[in-house]
Amino acid sequence: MPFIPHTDNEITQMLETIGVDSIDDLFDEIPAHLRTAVLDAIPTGMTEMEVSRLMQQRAAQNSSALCFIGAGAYDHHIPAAVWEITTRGEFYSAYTPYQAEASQGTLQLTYEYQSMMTALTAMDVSNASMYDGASSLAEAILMAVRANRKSKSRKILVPTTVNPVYRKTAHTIVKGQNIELIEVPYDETSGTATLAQFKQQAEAQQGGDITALVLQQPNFFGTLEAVDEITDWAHENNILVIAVINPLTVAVLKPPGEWGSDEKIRGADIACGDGQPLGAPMSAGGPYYGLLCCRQALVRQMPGRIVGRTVDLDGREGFVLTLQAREQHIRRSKATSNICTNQGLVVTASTIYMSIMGAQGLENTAAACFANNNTLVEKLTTIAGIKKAFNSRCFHETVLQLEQPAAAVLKALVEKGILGGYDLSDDYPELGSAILVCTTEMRSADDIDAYVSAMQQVMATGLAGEAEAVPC
Amino acid sequence: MPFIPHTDNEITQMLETIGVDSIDDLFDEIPAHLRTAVLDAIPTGMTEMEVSRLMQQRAAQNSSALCFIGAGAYDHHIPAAVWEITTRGEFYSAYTPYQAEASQGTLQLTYEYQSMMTALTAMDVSNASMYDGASSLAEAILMAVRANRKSKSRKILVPTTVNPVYRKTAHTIVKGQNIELIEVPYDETSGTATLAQFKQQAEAQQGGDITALVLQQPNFFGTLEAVDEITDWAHENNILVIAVINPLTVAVLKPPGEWGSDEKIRGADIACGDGQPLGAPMSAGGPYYGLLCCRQALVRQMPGRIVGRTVDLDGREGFVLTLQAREQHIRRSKATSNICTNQGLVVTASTIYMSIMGAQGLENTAAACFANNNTLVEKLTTIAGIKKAFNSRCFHETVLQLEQPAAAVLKALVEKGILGGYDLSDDYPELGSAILVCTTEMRSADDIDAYVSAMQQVMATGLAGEAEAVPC
Amino acid sequence: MLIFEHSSKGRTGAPQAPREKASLNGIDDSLLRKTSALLPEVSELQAVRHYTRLSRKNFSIDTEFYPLGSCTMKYNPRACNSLAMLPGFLNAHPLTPDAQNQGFLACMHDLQSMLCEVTGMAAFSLAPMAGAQGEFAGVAMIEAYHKSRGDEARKEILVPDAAHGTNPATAVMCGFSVREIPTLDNGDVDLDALTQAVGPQTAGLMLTNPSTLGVFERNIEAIAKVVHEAGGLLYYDGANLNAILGKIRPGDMGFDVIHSNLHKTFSTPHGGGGPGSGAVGVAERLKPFLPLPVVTRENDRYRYLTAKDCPQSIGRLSAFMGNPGVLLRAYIYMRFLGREGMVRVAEFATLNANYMMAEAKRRGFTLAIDNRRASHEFIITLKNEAREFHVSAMDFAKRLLDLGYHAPTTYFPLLVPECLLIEPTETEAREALDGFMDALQQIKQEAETNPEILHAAPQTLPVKRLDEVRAAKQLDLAFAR
Amino acid sequence: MLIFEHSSKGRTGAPQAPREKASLNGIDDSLLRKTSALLPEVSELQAVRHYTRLSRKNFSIDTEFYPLGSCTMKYNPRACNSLAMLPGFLNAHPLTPDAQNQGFLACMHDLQSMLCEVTGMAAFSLAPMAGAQGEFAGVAMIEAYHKSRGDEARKEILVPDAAHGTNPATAVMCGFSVREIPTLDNGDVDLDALTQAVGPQTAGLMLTNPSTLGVFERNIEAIAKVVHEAGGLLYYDGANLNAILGKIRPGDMGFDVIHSNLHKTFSTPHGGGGPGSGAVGVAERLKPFLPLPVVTRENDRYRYLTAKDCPQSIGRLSAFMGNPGVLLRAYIYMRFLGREGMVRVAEFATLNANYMMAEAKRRGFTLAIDNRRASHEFIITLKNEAREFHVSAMDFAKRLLDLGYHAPTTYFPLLVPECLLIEPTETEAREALDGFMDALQQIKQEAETNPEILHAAPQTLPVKRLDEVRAAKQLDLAFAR
Ligand SMILES: Cc1ncc(COP(=O)(O)O)c(C=O)c1O
Ligand SMILES: Cc1ncc(COP(=O)(O)O)c(C=O)c1O
Repeated sequence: MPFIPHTDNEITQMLETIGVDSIDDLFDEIPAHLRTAVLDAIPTGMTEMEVSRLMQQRAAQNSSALCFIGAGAYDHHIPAAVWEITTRGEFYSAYTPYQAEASQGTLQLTYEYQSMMTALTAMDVSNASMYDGASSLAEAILMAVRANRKSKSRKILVPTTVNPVYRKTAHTIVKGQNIELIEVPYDETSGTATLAQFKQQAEAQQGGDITALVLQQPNFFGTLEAVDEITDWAHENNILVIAVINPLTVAVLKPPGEWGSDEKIRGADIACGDGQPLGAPMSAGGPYYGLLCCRQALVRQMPGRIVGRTVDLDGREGFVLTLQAREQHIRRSKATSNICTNQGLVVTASTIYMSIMGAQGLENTAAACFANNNTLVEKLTTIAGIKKAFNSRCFHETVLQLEQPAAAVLKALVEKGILGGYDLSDDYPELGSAILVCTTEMRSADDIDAYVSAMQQVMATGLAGEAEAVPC
Repeated sequence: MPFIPHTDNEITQMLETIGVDSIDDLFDEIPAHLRTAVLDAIPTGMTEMEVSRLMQQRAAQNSSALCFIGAGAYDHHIPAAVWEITTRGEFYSAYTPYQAEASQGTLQLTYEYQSMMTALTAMDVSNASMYDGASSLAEAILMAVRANRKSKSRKILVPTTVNPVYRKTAHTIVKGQNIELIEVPYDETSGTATLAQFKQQAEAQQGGDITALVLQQPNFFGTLEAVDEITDWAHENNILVIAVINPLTVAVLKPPGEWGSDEKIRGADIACGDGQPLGAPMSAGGPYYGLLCCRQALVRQMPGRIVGRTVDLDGREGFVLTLQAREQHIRRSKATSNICTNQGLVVTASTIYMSIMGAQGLENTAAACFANNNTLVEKLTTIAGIKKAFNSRCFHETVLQLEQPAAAVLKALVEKGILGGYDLSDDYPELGSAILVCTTEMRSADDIDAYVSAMQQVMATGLAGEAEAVPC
Repeated sequence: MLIFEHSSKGRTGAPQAPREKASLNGIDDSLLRKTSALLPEVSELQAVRHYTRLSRKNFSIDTEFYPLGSCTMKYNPRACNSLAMLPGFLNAHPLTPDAQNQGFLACMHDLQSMLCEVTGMAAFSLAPMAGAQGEFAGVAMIEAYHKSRGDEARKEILVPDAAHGTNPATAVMCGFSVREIPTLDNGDVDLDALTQAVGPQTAGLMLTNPSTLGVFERNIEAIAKVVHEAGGLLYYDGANLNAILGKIRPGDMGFDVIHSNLHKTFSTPHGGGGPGSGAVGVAERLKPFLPLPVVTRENDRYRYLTAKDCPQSIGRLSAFMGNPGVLLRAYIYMRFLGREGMVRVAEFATLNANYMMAEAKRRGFTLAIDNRRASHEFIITLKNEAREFHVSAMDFAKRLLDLGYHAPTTYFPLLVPECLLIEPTETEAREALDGFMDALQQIKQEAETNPEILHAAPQTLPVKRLDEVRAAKQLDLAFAR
Repeated sequence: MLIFEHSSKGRTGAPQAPREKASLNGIDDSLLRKTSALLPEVSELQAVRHYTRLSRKNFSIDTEFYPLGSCTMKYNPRACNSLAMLPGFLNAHPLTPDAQNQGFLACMHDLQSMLCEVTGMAAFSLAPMAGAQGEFAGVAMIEAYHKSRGDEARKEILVPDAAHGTNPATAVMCGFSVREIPTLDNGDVDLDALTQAVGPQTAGLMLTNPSTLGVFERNIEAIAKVVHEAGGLLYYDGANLNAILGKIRPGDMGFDVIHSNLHKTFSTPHGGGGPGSGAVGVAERLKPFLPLPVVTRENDRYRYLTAKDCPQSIGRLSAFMGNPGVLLRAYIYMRFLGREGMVRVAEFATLNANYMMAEAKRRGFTLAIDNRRASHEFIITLKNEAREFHVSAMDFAKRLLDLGYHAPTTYFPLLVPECLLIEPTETEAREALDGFMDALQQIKQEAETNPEILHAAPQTLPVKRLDEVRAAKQLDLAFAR
């Protein structure tokens, strides 16, 4: 019996102790006519040898094409030490550290994570993680609505330069609470959300009362938002600023805690984003984790777990879950969120990752991503029929407009072993045939050349007729 | 600097403490004219990202054909838990357990290994491992020569059914000590070493004084030796018996400690073999480990480390390296062997493997190997031009004689994704075109059918002309 | 010592990053960071040593028996880890075209089907990233369902008082108000109270069965009838699915929507707090509302359903596919079990719990609910010990740690005073159960003779009892440089 | 508790083996086993828990500073492990045809070349599975060389008295007799004694440089001259190669044959005792005698050389290719380092050792050899402390364990009384070195004021000091059922 240690002898003795004749007797409170018969659609059990073979075959069916897609998940190098330590039984198979004395490993590590995350973002407080970047944006919005007591409108300005799935996810999660997400269009030349557009949308609202705005840096197009002036304007107008960041790029970009020029009210109020670039493999979409930081004043509005440093009976340093009165297991229907299980193990990996990389390692990595994207984009835009959609400097992904249909081009590239980018036509039809192309430090000069030469071949072939032929 | 933590500041301070100006000064006792200039042939250093990519490419160049080769290394299932625990830092990066109190993990595990190995072999004592099966045979021979004080000849009877590389390795290692390995031919019908042949070879020696004989079960051809009658004869003639075993098959075959029929002097005197089938991946040849067991009386002739159970100052159970006076670090030129470093980590894996499998698991695995080989051989021998070389029952490998040249057949099979077996023509030219074909529990019914159908196609094609075309 | 305290200025974990920092020319200076983030500056060895040592300060399934009620701390097979981490899965970008992602999608599709079969639901979405998000999705679907029928007055969700905190919190997140339904002494829901509570305002009832009290809700059919007749829907909190796997299916009990904590029943690791998965299943009528993504199979190929395919979907809950690494582990585990293994999970989890309950009684402990079968867990109440010897459930818990056992869940469910909620799971051998009961009995004796031992516990762990009040008052949430 | 003591009759680690036992029909009954082997009968969880817990009773590089002289306990990069375990390598059968094994063979060929370059030898064989087997191969080649020239009278191998035990043991295994050469107080070989010892009976001299005394043999050129002029060959025991990597090459010093413990210098894990690798390198004249297998490159393809290619080879030392998994790890490590990294290894290993030596002196310890540079290790002698306070090097070692440091090598080399041979390696940060020196100083103070603390150490480990005499007298080498 897989994973069940009982011998016949033991079963008999245990049943005797209980005072029943058979295991089935233990289920006699269940109405007999409801009992499950056979689970036909479930195959019969397998040995580990058989399961291993099955999974190896399945894994081999997945493509190993060179990845130039980003759009929220990034192919970075992860030191081998990170997951070898993370999957040690003591981290891997532990529960939430409710019994603090028996969980100092996880608790201290989480405290270190919080320390690293606040250092990276220049924010005051970090929690111990949310599910992912998209849902952490939703929680950030809920948090802003709770925190901004002076604002009554529950209106949030969200530029369309924010990752479209983040906006969709936020909508799913906050819509039940009467919160309105108001789109702010981007500037077509720069591919950024301008202050003018923000002002215009704010003024369009009756009363002009806006609870918060969202600003993603680098934004979904890879371009850089004017975070300082928008933050200043927001704070002048009692609008909380929610920063959506990539925690790797923030190693070289101005951290959200320093956005804005006014010394007194400087910084975003809440920062969120996806922790994936810091040590989580792409893994078909997860598990990643949502980072969530805020100013000290907002800490009691924070959802999720938070670890604090304290002392034990002997005065020795130790760590505990703290401010639990915010959470569902204490506050129930009045909690800051329903979140319970978070993404602890990925945070473990991420903390080890940040320790090994250090600030210098993160900076070099981020800069390499930037340099590689410049190289790729320069080379690709020499090909006839390809141009940059915007005139701004991009970080490590760039929108390219193609004179051939994007879907067909990407399909042709896949056949040459290149995942060429993310097709923007569904989310941004106004851009025409456009793709978002990403490079990380993992793409070598050879990889970039391979892409360029594949693209040259593809663009030299007329693909217009094939546009229809690519449903999925 | 890879793996070197020193900052410039620290270097300066440390040099100051030492009282020198530069690191180079620390090498001033080395004659200047001998100092190495540049290491031109060594490439420049790589980041982990670069090394990872290189190694992934190299690993991908290796074939993933279905393996039907055995001949001393076997493709068995290894539970994932085995190497995940084995590579925990505490096992992986520990040294030899000379400081017993700080090494109870490795020491207790090794004691458990010794206990499992003696249980499997029915021998009294096991050491903590030798390098591999072949070198453990060499050490077993040296040990037998030391132990059999009544024999002066230093002559060892070794049937040619013993793995040829084992015989070659033993020769390399023992030849410096004036020991003679005398070949005993095998019976051409049964593919086994018969008692008659042993007797004949013994009698052919002047004085008939034989120090020991070697007997492999199952032998290199996969057939089963008449271990009882040969052991009895040996003991009647003051010949020590060295068993070479496969520790997996011994889960179902009579263990060497029970060879022979005479109750009083029953059992092989020394048992050796390769531990690979018990949890070591094939890994292009290693690391595996050599198992080495003996009767109690021979323990002081044992080479290598041995762990004993004892007590600490409080009377609590604990484990230490014992009988160290046999070893080179104490006895130096009079040691039982020069061995120092052994194959500890593989023994760790093997111990965990045996614990998880239990006797039942090993028996089921061994029996599945046997059944699979029967199935494969039955099917292959229905193909015209293929027959069994011997009339005996084989365990999990079988010698097949082909009417096409073996090398060409194997090459043609590889092109169809099948590693079809081991070519015997170099080692046993008298068998003509012959291959040794192995199945483990890993070869499914589909795999076997894939082999059979590939072989049908190959045998249907005339390959005779290609025999020359396959140098490697 | 914190990792920061191993730092030395300028030290790096080379060779883990590009050696040189490429130029950032072209980015406006005002957008750049001025000073490096104050992260640790340590060598790789220092990091490895620090975190290896830290890990050893944790209890875990791999090192201790962990009978934590409601959490299903069963063995996490190592193969589920290593196979889910095969490069083909790890290196898959979430936006890989479906055609290049068939191996992964096939696993997800199979997983959806198996979950449907074992829960008796019509369709599953694997999107939710933990139980609480599964609840969110479920309640949001209930809301969407009523709205789609123009039934907009249903603004209330019913929750039994024994429910997990996520249930009421979720209902509120979805815009509902919450009404609590009392539980009877025998552990069943108060059916009369329920009948009185339902009405045209009722959107649905959230229920765990077996409940968090460790007993099976015997009136489940009557409950379903009451709620359905009032026009409400039935939500199944699948945290306790382990107890009934293959024995009775939530769909057959009348539930309209369920979530399953795959990190409990299907043995994906808890990872010190997560990640989890709260896959949601629905009966036919709720199918159109399932959260995305969902994997479908067409002509032997797999693909993600999109918003175009499912216009009524409640939408997305995450940027991509929930927690695929968790889903893969659950899938692998389910393939290990197979249909026959599923049933055995429930059987032996239940056998272990009932055995321990019988032993607890025999050893003089008071059960929260007596004379009932335990599900896969049961509750001891220490209210007598608390009154007589001034020791609390917390004291028992801390003392257990000293004796090498993780503590059971304490102070949950809230309605049982000084409770220990004990869930052994099916993967523990009898020796572990006996050892734990011996420890509990020893502590009971200590409580009677020398309660100080309990108050002072733990003594053998890296720290003694920690000052939680100070932690909350003198907030220290990040290392200050 | 032994794993056997967790056993329960009939318990298995299913699903790790075929469910049923196939029939063994056809095998003669007399050849079959009668009763099952008494192996543990435990569940997978029990095994995982038992061995996870056991592992935590070890000191290791990953958890403690491990300044074990002569052993080079440096950081074992985790990537060397994970990359060597890629399926393409793990699943390769050793008898895979060369054409299907090109990825692996390419690594081995590169490794041979890099070892040649860094040691200054003409050719390398990776066959030996540890240092001692490398020595065996080397001395066997010396024997074969003399024999090939008809020079059969050379029956003696010279070994300095400071040599490792494997040196004399190896010489004897190869059929030689051993003559010891004394060492001077300054650590150099007694050149006069050597000159007198050599003669027509001299097959060769085995030497470590830097020696096990932690100093560089300054007269190496003179020594080489003496031995070579007498017709002998020079063997380099590469255990201390770490100290001179990229700084001076054994080939340039005049050595004819060397082994390199890849598990020391090239950072493959010690694994609690092994596996290792003792790759052997030779000067041109010994090339024909190299042990097999050796990998060669022809027309951009790699293949194993066979006995047909190398008729004078001393032969095989193992069934297959030595320890490929170890070789791969060493190869990966060397690619990490590259040519510039190699030099730094020696530089920082030497810096660390000299720093500690200076600190030791400053803190009042007696050095075995004063006024010399330390190589990558150095020796403290505690003979004064032993005489004055009746504490031994062993006592210091055990007390260090209590303070969280692995002990240095004790009682080796044999000629220094009460010695601690301390080798920090280049991968340790200064804090670790200082922490260790502080601990040593504390122990010295304890020895002066309260030597009982030392005699009673260790106190904080899983066991106290163990009775080795009893272990050797009342032999208990296997669990008796
Ligand atoms: C009964 C019950 N419901 C819901 C949950 C919440 O699940 P999750 O932690 O996965 O969000 C839990 C988790 O402990 C639970 O026990
Ligand atoms: C100086 C010296 N020579 C030889 C050896 C033997 O090497 P191995 O243990 O790899 O056989 C050692 C190992 O400790 C050593 O230190």
